Amino acid sequence: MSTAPVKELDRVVIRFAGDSGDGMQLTGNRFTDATAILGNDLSTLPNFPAEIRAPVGTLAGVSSFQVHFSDHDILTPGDAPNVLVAMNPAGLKANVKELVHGGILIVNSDAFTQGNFDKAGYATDPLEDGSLEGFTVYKIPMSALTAGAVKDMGLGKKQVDQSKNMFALGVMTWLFHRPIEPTLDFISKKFAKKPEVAAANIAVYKAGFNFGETAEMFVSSYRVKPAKMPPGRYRNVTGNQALAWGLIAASVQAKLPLFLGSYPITPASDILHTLSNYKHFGIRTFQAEDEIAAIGSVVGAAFAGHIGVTTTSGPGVDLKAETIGLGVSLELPMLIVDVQRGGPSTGLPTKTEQSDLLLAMFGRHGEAPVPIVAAYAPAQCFHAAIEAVRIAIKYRTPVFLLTDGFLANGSEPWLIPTVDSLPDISTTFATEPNHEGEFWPFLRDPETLARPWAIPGTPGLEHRVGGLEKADGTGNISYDPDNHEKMTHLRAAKIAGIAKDIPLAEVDDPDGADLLVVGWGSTWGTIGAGVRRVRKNGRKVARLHLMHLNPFPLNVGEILSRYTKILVPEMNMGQFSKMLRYEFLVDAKSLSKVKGLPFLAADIEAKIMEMLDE
Amino acid sequence: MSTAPVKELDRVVIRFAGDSGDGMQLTGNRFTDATAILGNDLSTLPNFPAEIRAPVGTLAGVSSFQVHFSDHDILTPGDAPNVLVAMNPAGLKANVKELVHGGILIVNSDAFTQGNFDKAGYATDPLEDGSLEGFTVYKIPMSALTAGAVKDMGLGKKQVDQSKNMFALGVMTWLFHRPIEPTLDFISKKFAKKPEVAAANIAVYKAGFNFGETAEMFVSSYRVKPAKMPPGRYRNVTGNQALAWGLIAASVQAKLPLFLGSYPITPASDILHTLSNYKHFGIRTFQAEDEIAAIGSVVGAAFAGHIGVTTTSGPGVDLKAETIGLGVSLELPMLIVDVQRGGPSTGLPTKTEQSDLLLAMFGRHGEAPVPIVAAYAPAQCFHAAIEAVRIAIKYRTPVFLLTDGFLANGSEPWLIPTVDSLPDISTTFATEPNHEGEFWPFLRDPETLARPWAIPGTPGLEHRVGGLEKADGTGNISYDPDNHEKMTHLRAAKIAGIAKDIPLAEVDDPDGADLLVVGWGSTWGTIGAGVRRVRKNGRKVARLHLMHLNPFPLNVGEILSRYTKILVPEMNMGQFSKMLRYEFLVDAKSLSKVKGLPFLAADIEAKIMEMLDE
Amino acid sequence: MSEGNGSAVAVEVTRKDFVSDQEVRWCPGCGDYAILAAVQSLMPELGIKRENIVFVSGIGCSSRFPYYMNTYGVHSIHGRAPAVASGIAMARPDLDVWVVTGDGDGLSIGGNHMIHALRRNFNLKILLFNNQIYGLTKGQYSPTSEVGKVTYSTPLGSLDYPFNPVSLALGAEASFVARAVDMDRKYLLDILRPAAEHKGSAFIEIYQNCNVYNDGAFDLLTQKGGKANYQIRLVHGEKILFGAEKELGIIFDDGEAKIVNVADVGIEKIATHDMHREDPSLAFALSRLAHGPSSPTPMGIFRSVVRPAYDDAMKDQMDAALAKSGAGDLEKLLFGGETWEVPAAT
Amino acid sequence: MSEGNGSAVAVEVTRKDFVSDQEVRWCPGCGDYAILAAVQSLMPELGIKRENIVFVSGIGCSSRFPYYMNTYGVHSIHGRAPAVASGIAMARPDLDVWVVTGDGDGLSIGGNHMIHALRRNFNLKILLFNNQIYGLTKGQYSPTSEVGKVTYSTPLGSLDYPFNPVSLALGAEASFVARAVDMDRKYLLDILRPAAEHKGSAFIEIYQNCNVYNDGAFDLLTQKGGKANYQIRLVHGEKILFGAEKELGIIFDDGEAKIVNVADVGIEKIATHDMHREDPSLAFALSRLAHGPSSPTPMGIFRSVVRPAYDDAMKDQMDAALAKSGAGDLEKLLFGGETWEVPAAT
Ligand SMILES: Cc1ncc(C[n+]2csc(CCOP(=O)(O)OP(=O)(O)O)c2C)c(N)n1
Ligand SMILES: Cc1ncc(C[n+]2csc(CCOP(=O)(O)OP(=O)(O)O)c2C)c(N)n1
Ligand code: SF4
Ligand code: SF4
Ligand SMILES: [Mg+2]
Ligand SMILES: [Mg+2]
Repeated sequence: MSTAPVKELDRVVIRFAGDSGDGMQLTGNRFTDATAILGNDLSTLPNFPAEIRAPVGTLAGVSSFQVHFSDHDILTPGDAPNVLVAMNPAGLKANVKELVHGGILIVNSDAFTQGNFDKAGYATDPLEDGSLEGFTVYKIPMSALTAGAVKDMGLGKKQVDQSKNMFALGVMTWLFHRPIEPTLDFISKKFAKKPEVAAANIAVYKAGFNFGETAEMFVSSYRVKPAKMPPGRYRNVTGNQALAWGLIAASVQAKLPLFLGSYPITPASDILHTLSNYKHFGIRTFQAEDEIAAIGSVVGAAFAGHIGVTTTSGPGVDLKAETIGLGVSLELPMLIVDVQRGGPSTGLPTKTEQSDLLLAMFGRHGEAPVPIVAAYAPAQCFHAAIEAVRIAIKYRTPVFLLTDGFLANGSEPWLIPTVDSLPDISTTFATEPNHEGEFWPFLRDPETLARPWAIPGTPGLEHRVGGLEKADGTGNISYDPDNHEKMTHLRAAKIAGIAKDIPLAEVDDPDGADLLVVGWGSTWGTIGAGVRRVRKNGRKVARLHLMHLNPFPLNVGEILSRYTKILVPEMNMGQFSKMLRYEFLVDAKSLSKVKGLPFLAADIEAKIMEMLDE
Repeated sequence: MSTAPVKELDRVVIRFAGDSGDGMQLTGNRFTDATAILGNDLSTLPNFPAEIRAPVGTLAGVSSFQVHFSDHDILTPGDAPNVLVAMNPAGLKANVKELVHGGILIVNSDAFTQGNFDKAGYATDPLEDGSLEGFTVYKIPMSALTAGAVKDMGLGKKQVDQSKNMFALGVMTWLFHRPIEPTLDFISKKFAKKPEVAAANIAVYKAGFNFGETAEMFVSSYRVKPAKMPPGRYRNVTGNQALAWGLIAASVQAKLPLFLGSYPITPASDILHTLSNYKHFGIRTFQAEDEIAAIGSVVGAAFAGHIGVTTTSGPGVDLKAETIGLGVSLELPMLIVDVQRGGPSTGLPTKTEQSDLLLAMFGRHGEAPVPIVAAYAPAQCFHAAIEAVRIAIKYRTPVFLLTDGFLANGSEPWLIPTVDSLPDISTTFATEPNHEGEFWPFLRDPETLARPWAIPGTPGLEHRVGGLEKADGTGNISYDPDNHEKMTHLRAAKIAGIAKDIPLAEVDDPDGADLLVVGWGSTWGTIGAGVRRVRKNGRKVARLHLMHLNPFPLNVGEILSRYTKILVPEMNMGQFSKMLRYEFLVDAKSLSKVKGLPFLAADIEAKIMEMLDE
Repeated sequence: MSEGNGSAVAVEVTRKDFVSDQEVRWCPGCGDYAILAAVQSLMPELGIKRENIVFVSGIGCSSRFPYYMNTYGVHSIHGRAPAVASGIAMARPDLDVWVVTGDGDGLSIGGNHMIHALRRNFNLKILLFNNQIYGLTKGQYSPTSEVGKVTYSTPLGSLDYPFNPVSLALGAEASFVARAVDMDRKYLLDILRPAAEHKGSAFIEIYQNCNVYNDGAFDLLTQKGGKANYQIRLVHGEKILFGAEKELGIIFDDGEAKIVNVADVGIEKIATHDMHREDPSLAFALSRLAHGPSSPTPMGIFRSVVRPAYDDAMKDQMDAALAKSGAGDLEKLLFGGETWEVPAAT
Repeated sequence: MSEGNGSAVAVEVTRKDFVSDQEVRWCPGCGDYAILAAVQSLMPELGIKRENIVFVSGIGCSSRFPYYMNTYGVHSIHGRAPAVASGIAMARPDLDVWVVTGDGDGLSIGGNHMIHALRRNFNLKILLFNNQIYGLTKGQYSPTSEVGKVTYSTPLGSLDYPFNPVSLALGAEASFVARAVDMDRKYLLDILRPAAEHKGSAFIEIYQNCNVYNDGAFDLLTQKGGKANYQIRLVHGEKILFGAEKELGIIFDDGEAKIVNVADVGIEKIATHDMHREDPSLAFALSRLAHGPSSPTPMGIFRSVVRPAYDDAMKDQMDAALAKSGAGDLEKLLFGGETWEVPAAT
């Protein structure tokens, strides 16, 4: 049994790094799930190349997974890792520059061969050349130990090699006192049909764990106490999963079937994958031939009375533009989910960015306004999805729901809401003529300006809708100039009017600051962490984070007017700041980061301090 | 011979109105061409339904053509007609409300039948019920007179009916002292292969002319002297024609072949049609299967060393979004011409609007900036096209050229430029390695930031380009975070830097006004006319009209800062005013018109006066 | 209860019930009128309630069709009708969904949705109005125009080799493929009727005269004597014969179909049409007898086979999932799997 | 003049000259490697200068191909490779243009550009890497996946009836249509060589193993004995036979192709392959012998006929216009037609 002492830590950032074939995402996810169950607060950041399996051993092929966990509430996946697990030289080289000074480095020493040095571009062996001084380095011959653990189990060389990540996971499980059961369960389930593979993986995992306990290599092991979190039942979720479940919940709460028409694209595909499993919730998923067909089918489903949803990323949004415009013209409820990634063009498909905001606002010909809802944390994608569907249904309009690669793949513990606590977002279909014995499909509700939703199968309400301009009321084709202007204003007023139906914005300003940081989307956690640090420095700063980006809550202008300095951090070139500027004529300064990676809390802190000192 | 006295007028607005099958567009165009040759200044406004031949006799089927001509320079097709030619009751009903008080009304009395009253929704015969008091009404049985003119020429009833517009044209030719030769020539050429049809049309045309001269019906005829215009050779052109010719000129001046990949769409198709006739200029025109293929072929042609151009309208721009983003990423020269029409969706396809500006700015995922050039008058489309191609070639970038339905179909006299006066916009292809014996496709010109254009066929410069992020310099695929940020900034800086390479904006402010009217695109003429009127009222107003919308000329901010009031008239809901607001933080007020029709000078005048009096 | 509400009178449904109140806005003489009349007259025969019928179209002259049908309808955007219609079909298997499209709408910009709809075999009746021209945009050539066509966009003649829509549909695995012509209402109805009853996608190419931009394109088939001499009418189970005296016929020879004089080969050699043939090769070979209506052209139903419709299969899959897992329970979903409890602080 | 510049040495071009300096980033074991090697080894044979060759692709694992060829290349966007390539072909008839695409890229999102490119018959060599899966997006089913395929997006099995890419290409009027498999380099080259020489569009479906997401999809054909027993290799002018002892063969019977025991019908009844047949019916019938590689599958060149290529016809039309009207004169254009002079004020 290990004699290593146990140290208590309040938070740790661990990064797993290796080849894209090394299973780093799976390792990270397993570690995270065990951590979640232990009751730590946590936040994760996966990072992987666009190729399925980029060349083995090269920098281009490095895949990593960072998890930040703590005994208190945290907001980000952490700026810099305290612990780096490097499965090969490339994984080391690509990540070691971010490891904190004095941090722990665990390497698979078997992978530190001349061939791998060459591939990674190391002139000398980093384990020997002194370049890693300043870190606590643990060299573990994981490949050999893995092979030893499954020696008699009849696995092929490739299979053995592919399970060495389980060894690393075992070591880390021991080192950080994580429970082993969840991982054992997971392996058994995953390989239920291949018991020999399950057995081998379990053997390797346990070998890793036992290695930690028995090898007397580690000077201490570490414990991070559960975080004091609001009471209730929790689970760990990624943004994509929360979003998919939010859509299911929206369908239940609207009492309407959900139709998903989608075309696979990174990083949105998982929403399609997840929803495909819930047919018993009455959810139809359709993988179309392209993005245009996907949203075309959504228009049809919406006309037919379903909640039509399409999920995609930037390139797909481009393609859907014309059909979204049709949706605006037909005034049918539907949802466009854009999981943003690095652009322009194919760009950085597996990396995160917030650069589709103005596309969502303006990316259709003609005057075609649509509401925009932006999720701001992985678990919060659940509620954002329900809210977006609520608006779509109530106002009979396409709605954009923006998330991004960081939210989509990142995870955090989620206090599961009870179904009772979810809003009723149901609606009524038209069943009767609404105008002197006739049915007028464009006779609006005077309050919401929404038009009636009369679905096929309803006798007496047969009607035709189309993309040509329609006469106010009857909906018949109309080329009348005044009518066109009227309809254009009505469509705009309907969307603008949603402002009355969303909560006022709440500014976080305990100290009466002069500087306001305004954000949207996934920067929520990092801005929060940055603001905390500034306040810890004893300086005043206020923050505002918006979920409704079109229309804005009614009080945003008033809030902005209270501050002399406004800072808008965004993972783009300043798109949201443009919106604040044209809407409120305030001198919103943009803090831009376009690296395919989230901000660090330090980035935000530094910029705030700079502006405070100006 | 007519004894009617001749009156001199300084300007006249005539509107021809009838069924879409009545040939009103042709009649208007013929009258216009004869007017142009006479040396009047002029401006035209065609207006027709989206259906090919909307139902005969109904309001929906009315097609009209307005021409404004004068002995001085004019800027607009005229707010209200002085003369209305109505070929049927529907044509009368749809247009008479705009005829000036005391105006002349010429009707085909044969069409004023009970059946046609019913179709047009007239309860009583408007020619008899006194509702036309206040106008000078001429009732001419045109159908009968037409039939008489061709009695022995063996035409079918339908053919006879279809030539009655020639009778109206003949009458108007006489009434306004237009030359008859151009129309005789035109008819002979048009029906060269059907001499009997030509003869009949000529007979009818002459019959109309002679009717005017001999019928002693008209109290006077009218003459409008030639306008005092700058000396030189003129021709009458529509915006689409001028644009097509501008592209030909750009090809000649760039010494590069032009490749047009397009898909038909109203109101852009005529550019494709026109260019299809100039194969001997080395111009390739390709009607693709859709807009995406059209611009796809343009990317290919640009890669291969041609000037790639695609022409479309709003719905087509939507579809091209993703490929424009590819063009931004590949940094290849290409031109996207958007002839804007009424939106959203199919909207009002034959009407005008300026509602694609923010689409051009932001309608692509990721940070994908492109320059925008906006033409402002029909003939000026020629120069706008050359300028847009110049920027595309010099900066290796997709460029948007915005026009609209009003510019596209409207016409005006054009002082033809000599070829010598056109700019040299040629470029050089890369022919040699540019970096230590290698060819780096993304090694930029330090001044323009443009990358080298190395076309296939050049030995030694073989290279691959793609939509994934590229390493600065080499252009190899790169997922490096810092490189992505650098490239994003470089792409933005390249476009922003064009500002140094375009003329400073010139403000028209003779009197030192407080109010500045800022416009773009086809509102140029009307804003000019409105401003003139205000100044005639003795009030001060300044104006600025921009052709370069991204980037802006360097001095725009400075100009705006000089005025306390800024008015931005646009045929949309305030898109350009948003751009001025976010860019310069000025309180630009929007004057919006979204009726599918151009502003009237009176609209502009009224709003300026209102703001001046505020 | 007031009088007159009590007794349910069986009202006979007629063509008029399917005529909407919208003014028809095609050019006088356009072939679209005849097709509209035929479809309106077919509707009462089908015994499907008006409210359960949806017509979906794209953009083009032909695509104005839904406005004139007193049913539910969507006039969508250019080329996307099959996609929109597929969404309706999947969402609502209880509805009867028709697609009306043109040669430009359905084969040019919309070609991809068309071929995918056909392979998936959605329950859609697809009427492709082929006038071999772009009508609405005023006369450019289309993917079915003959090579060398002079139009506004091709003043020196088009260069494109056209699609044969029937061959394309067969290559795309269509389960029902037919061809008709606007002018012959009776024959059109003979084809529309089985199409309406077909489970899955029914693709019907309808030759339609655009008298403004491509007048007379189908004269060879519709002129006097054209029906007998230039329409090779396919009748299931019957010998494929045509000509005034049925003196011409079709044989299959070495992998292709050929026109022969019956007298030369003998009637027994003449092929018998088999529209239910699983293998589409026979239908495909027949489709190659003419490439455009410029020679004797096969008409009628080339193929009609049974294959599961996508939307039906989707419904079955959903029903099976429901049967297996029971109706979804949101509470169970959210609280199932790996969760943990954070106790209230004490 | 310095030494060494004077003498032109005839350098032998080899496969290596076509290998770019970019690291190949496919998964180890991916079938794409074999195809890349084959194409690189074909290039020197063609005698076309490297700088006159362009490879164009869309998005997908397969679409990374151009990066690895030391020629000109464009890695475009998903589905649009044929469109981009067509622009290059039209602009520059002097170039040799290749398209590399996948079953998702070329048949799902890019299906329309594909069928239009084929009917227009651009001078393009189109290599469709069919692995019956979406590789790059990590394993969703594709339009060529078999019905019932369990993937991430179809956990209960896919419902789509797949395309037969060869049938689709034939239905779209393709002038050259072939099928090969990644593993057999020699046979692949036997097909690529005539494809490279074909005037117009050459469509080659290449079965490609994705060992990560769809491993073994083509095992039936590539396993031991598979070549003989499950590949029906089409050879122009030869009887269509297969099986270890060539004991099986193909006959045409009543409009379709059938597999028979040669012994049962006699060798003289066995069909002779004719890839140059004008009528595509024969090729189509052969394509129907298998629907996916789950039974004996015809391989080789189904069709190779001569039809004018669009880009060649475009060039002819331009040359003719030039010959007729002379080189365009801008001054004449601008000042021609109806113009008038405004004299300088005196
Ligand atoms: C995205 C888009 N591109 C182009 C158009 C213009 N457009 C409208 S209809 C049409 C073609 C019509 O041809 P077809 O489908 O054959 O119908 P027809 O008018 O002949 O019945 C085109 C190109 C459009 N409305 N939308
Ligand atoms: C517009 C757009 N939609 C979706 C994607 C995502 N995507 C990339 S490749 C691909 C499919 C790849 O399948 P296939 O063409 O068969 O190529 P493979 O990877 O199997 O070689 C998809 C859906 C994209 N890049 N762009
Ligand atoms: S243009 Fe042709 S297709 Fe269109 S309505 Fe007129 S006749 Fe019919
Ligand atoms: S995912 Fe499949 S197709 Fe893609 S590189 Fe890997 S093995 Fe090849
Ligand atoms: Mg048509
Ligand atoms: Mg694939």
